Amino acid sequence: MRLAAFAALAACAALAQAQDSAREIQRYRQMIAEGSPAELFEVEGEALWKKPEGPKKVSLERCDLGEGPGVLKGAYAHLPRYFKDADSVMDLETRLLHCMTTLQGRSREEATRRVFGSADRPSEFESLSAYIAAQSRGVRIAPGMSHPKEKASYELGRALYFHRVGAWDFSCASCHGDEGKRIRMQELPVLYKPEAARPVIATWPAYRVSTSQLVTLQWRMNDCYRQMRTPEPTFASETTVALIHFLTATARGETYHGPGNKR
Amino acid sequence: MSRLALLLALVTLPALGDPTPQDVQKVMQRDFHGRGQAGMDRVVQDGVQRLCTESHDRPPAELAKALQADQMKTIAYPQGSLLGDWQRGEAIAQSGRGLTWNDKPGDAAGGSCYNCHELSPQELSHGTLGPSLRGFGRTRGASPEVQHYVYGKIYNAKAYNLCSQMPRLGASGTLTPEQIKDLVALLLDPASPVNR
Amino acid sequence: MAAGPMKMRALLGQGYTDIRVLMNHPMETGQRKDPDGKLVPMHFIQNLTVKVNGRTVVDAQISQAVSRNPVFSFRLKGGAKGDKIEVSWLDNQGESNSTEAAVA
Amino acid sequence: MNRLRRTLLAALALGLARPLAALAAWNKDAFGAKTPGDALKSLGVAGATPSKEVVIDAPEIAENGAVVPIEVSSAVPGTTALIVVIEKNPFPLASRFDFRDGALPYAKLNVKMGETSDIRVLAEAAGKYYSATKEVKVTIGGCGG
Repeated sequence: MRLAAFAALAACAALAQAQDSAREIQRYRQMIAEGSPAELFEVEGEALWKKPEGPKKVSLERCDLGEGPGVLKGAYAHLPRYFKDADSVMDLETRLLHCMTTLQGRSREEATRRVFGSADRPSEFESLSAYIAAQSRGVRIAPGMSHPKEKASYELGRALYFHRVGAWDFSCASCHGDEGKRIRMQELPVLYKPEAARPVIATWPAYRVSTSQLVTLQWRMNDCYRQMRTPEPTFASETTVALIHFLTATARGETYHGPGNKR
Repeated sequence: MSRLALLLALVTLPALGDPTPQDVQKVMQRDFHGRGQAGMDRVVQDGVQRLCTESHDRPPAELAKALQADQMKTIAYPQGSLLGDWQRGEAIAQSGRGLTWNDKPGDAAGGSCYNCHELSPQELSHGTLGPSLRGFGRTRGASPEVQHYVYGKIYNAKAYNLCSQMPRLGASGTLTPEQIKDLVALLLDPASPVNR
Repeated sequence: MAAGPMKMRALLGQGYTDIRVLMNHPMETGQRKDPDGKLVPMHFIQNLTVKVNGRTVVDAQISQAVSRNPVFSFRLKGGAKGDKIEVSWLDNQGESNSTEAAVA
Repeated sequence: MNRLRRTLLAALALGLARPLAALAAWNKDAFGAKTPGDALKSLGVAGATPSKEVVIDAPEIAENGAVVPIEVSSAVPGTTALIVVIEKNPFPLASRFDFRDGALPYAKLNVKMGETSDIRVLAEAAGKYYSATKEVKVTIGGCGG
C-alpha cells in the first residue's frame, strides 16, 4: 500500500518535473539574453567596415546594401533583395562578398576562404553582419518581394524547405514542421508560419553561447544541412539565399531587434 | 524504375510555376559540393524521398504500400537473438554524431535517439519530435516477434511508415547491426532504465 | 581575439545605478584542446575593478570558471547622471584593459 | 587590435602600468583549491550560517554548462563581500567580490559548470559569514552532432 502510494507520488513528480524543465530552460535563455556579447562583435564589425582592404586598398564604406552607397540604416531589414548591378537576389553576406570583389578588388576565392570563424578568430562576415544588422534595430523587416527574380527566389526557398534529401531523408520541415516539438531541450519554430518566423528572424545574426561565436544566417543554413547529412551548400549560393529569403519574407512586418542570443 | 516513374506521375502535380523536386534537385546539384564523407550522390533523391516531397508526406495509400514493401526488403536480420547490451545502447542513443561532412569516416556513429525521443527517465534533455519510448518494453515484453519489429523499425523506418521523419539508420549505413541490437536491448531489456 | 573591445553602459534606476560591462576575453581554463589536440594554455581574467569618479567600489577576484566573453552587472547605491564609471581588468598573463562610461 | 590595448601595452613596456598590477590581489591558494572546503579555508572562512537573506537567482536547468547565468545578492546588513563556489567544478571557487561604500552587494555573471552541481554563495558581514545554496542541472541542448 505504502509502495503504491510512493509510486503514484513519483509519477506525479515526474510529470511536474517535465513541465518545470521547459519553464526553467525558458528562464535560462531569458537570463543569457540580458547581456549579449554580440555588442562586442558590432564594435569589431564597425572597424572592419571602415578598414581599407584588398588590392584597391579601400574600405566597404561605399558598399551599396540596397539603400544607396554607404547607407546602413535599415539596409539589413530590407534584405534579401534584387540588385540590378548583379542581376540577382542577395542576402547581406552575399552582398558583402559582392562589394569585397567589386569595390575592394578581392578575388572570390580569397574573400570566401574563411566565411565562418571560430571563437578565437571570428570571420569578417560575422563581425560585419553584427554591425550592419544592428543598424536596422527598430526597422520593420521587409525583404524584396516584387521583382520576378525576388518572387522566384522566394518560391525556390519554399520548395527547398520541404525538399527531402540526404542520407537521413530530412527536409527543413522534418524538424521545423509541427508545432510544439523539440530537439533535446531546444524548441523548434515552425518557420514557414509567420508567427513562428517573426521572433526568430528578428534576432539573427546572434551570439551563440555554446560556441562563443557570432553566427549568421548563412552559417545557420550551412549547419542545418550538415546535420541533415547532405553535402555542403556553397556560401552565398542561390540555394542559401533563397532559403534565407523565404524565411525572412515569412517574418516580414516584424520589427528587427537583433543581434540576439542563441543557445 | 519505370514502374516508379509511372506511379509518381499519379501523384498530384504542384501548381504551375512552382519549382518541382526535379528543379530543386538541379539547383542543389549546382549549389552544393561534396565535403568529407558527404558526397554529391546524397543530393539525388531516391523514390521514397521524391514521393514524400511531391506529396508533402501524404503519399497515396496504394503507392505507399508498394514502396514500403520495397523498403522492407532492405532489412537484413542477423542470426540469433536481436537483444544486445542496453548499456552500450544508451551510449548510442545519446550520441548525435555520424555521417556529417565533419565526422571522420569509420568513426562510430550514434543513433541521435534522444534528439527526438524520451527514453531513460534519468535523461531530462530529450526531444519530442518522435513519441516517448519510456517504458517501451514494459507493456510489449521482449518476445522474438517484438525484437524483430523493433530491429526492423530502427533499421528502416520507411518500411513501416513511408514518409516517417525517422532516418533509415541501418539502411543508410549509419548504425551497424551490432549497434541496432544494442538499441533493441535499450528498448526491451527489463533491466534497461527505459523499463525500470 | 585575446583582449578585444569592452563595452559598458551605466543606467540610473530606482535608487541605484545599474552597470553592465562586456569584455572580450577567451577565459581559457587550460583544459581545452585546440583542433590540433594541443592544450590551450590557461588565460583568464583574475581581477576586475569598478571605480566611480576615481574611487574603487567593487574589487573582484575571479577564476577561469567565468564564461568566455564575460558579462558582469553591478549596482551602485544612488548615483547621478554624469558620474564617471571606470571598469578595468587584469589577467593571468599580465594583459589588461579598461573602459569608461558616464551614467545615463 | 584596438587603440586602447596598444596604449596599455606601451604603458606596460614603460613600466607605467605596474601600479595597477601591484594593486590587484588574487588569492592563489583559494582559487587553486580542489575542494570547496579548502577554498573557503584559504579565504579565511571558518563556518557560515544558512540565511534566506543571501539570494541566488539561477535557472534550475542550464542547456549549456559553458554559460550559466547567475545573479547573487545579499540583504544581510553590512555585507562587504560575496563569494561564489561551484561545488563540483575542478576548482570550486569561481569568484570573490569585495564591495566598498557606494556599491550594493550584488553581482550578475555567467559561469562555467562541468556538471550538475550545487552553487553556494557566501556573504561576509562584520566578519561573519552567511550562505545559500542552489542546484543547477546541466543538460545537453541541440542536435549534438
